[in-house]
Amino acid sequence: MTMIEILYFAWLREKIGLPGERVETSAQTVMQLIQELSSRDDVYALAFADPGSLRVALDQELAEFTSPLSGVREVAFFPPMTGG
Amino acid sequence: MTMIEILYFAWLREKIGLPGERVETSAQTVMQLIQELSSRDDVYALAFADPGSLRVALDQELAEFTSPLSGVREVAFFPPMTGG
Amino acid sequence: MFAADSRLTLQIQQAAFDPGATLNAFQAAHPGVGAVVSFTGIVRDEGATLTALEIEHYAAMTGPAISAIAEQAIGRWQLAGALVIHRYGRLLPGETIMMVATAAKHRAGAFASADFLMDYLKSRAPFWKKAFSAGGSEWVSAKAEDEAALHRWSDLP
Amino acid sequence: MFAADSRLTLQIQQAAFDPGATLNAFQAAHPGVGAVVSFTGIVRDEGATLTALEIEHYAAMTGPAISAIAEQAIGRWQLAGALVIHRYGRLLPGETIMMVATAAKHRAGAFASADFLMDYLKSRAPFWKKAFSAGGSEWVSAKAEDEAALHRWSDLP
Repeated sequence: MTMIEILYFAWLREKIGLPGERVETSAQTVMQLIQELSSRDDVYALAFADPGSLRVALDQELAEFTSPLSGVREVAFFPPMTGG
Repeated sequence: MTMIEILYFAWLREKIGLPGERVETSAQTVMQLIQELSSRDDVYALAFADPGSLRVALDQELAEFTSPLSGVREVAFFPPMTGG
Repeated sequence: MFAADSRLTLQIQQAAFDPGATLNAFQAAHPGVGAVVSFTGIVRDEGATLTALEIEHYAAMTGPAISAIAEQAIGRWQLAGALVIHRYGRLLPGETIMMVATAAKHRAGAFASADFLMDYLKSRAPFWKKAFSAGGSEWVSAKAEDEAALHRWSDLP
Repeated sequence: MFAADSRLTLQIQQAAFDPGATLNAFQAAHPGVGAVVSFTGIVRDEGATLTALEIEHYAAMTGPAISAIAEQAIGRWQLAGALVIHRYGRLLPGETIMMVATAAKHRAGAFASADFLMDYLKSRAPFWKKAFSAGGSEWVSAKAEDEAALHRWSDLP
């Protein structure tokens, strides 16, 4: 079990109702972390219902849902970016 | 025979030694006008030796060497443009 | 502020800025180039329906992400300089959201690199826009065409 | 001055101008757009060899030729506005030769139209450049790639 800082942005932040939280997890990949969160509460299950509509960054770098979490301290979830 | 204003620009102006001149001509096309000028003096023959390296405008609009001169009042000869 | 490369000017800020003064300062900072291209993005009023735009960003990631994109552009087009200013927070219609500028020897490199920077900032820099209107608010969704635009840059020199 | 279309701002002049002030005035003159692209062309010193550039133009043709090119861009990309300033006469290294700006709803139209305007001004507006150096002077010759660049625009929508 390791402590990970999780951040949420845009409508994901609003759906979950938190800008972020610290969680203790044994998830090995991003997908496992999503499953863990989703099994915890319906709010997460709904927010993460369509992972294809989300993006993830590990320690401030874009990553994949299959990416491993070992050594990662900050996981950020957010919708596709709309800068510019 | 009609009177036409001829203008020269850039190195063509320098080779011919004039910014422009009025000529009386019976040339029907731009090419005929070039031939007429070239036969008048070696300066023109040299300046117009390679028509492919020149451009022509009739009454301030880009034209072809085969373009007819009927009704045209101003003929301008110049090298390819280098604006911008 | 995040820029290790001296050719890059990067500002991520809430405050308004002056695009014209920025363009002049950028041009003056890169003497010797022949071409400067700038892009400014402005909040549209969407037929007077939009009252405000709120831009959220992921502060810890924004600087590094934009730097990485700009370094790519600087290397690929051998730019003398690149500039990115991007605002966050609440903006009103008509306000300038962001600006990109590039300085290169010739026009082709200046145009291509500014176009590239915009395509990547649009889909790869961690900003999200929320549009406010009389009827409420709505997160602006990413366009498929913005994602598709990135492919333009994959097979060019 | 030659522009019949109110969306076009066209200036052909010997005097220097301020690109930043021009950009700000252009942006202010076209409210409601989302994207403004500008290009400024600057005299390069060519490794400190160039001492001056002299630009000759065909005054009676310059305005109409640029207007025709700009009208094409305005129609093709449905621009809210287009601006062209081009100087003639003697210019020193570092001086701004010319500027193009376009205002459109989205970035794609603003970029493409400014790029198009530059390609056409380069090869179709009646300007000629003479480069002066310590060794003498030489007319700048047109590049085959500039002529080739025009073909980019023939088969696009």
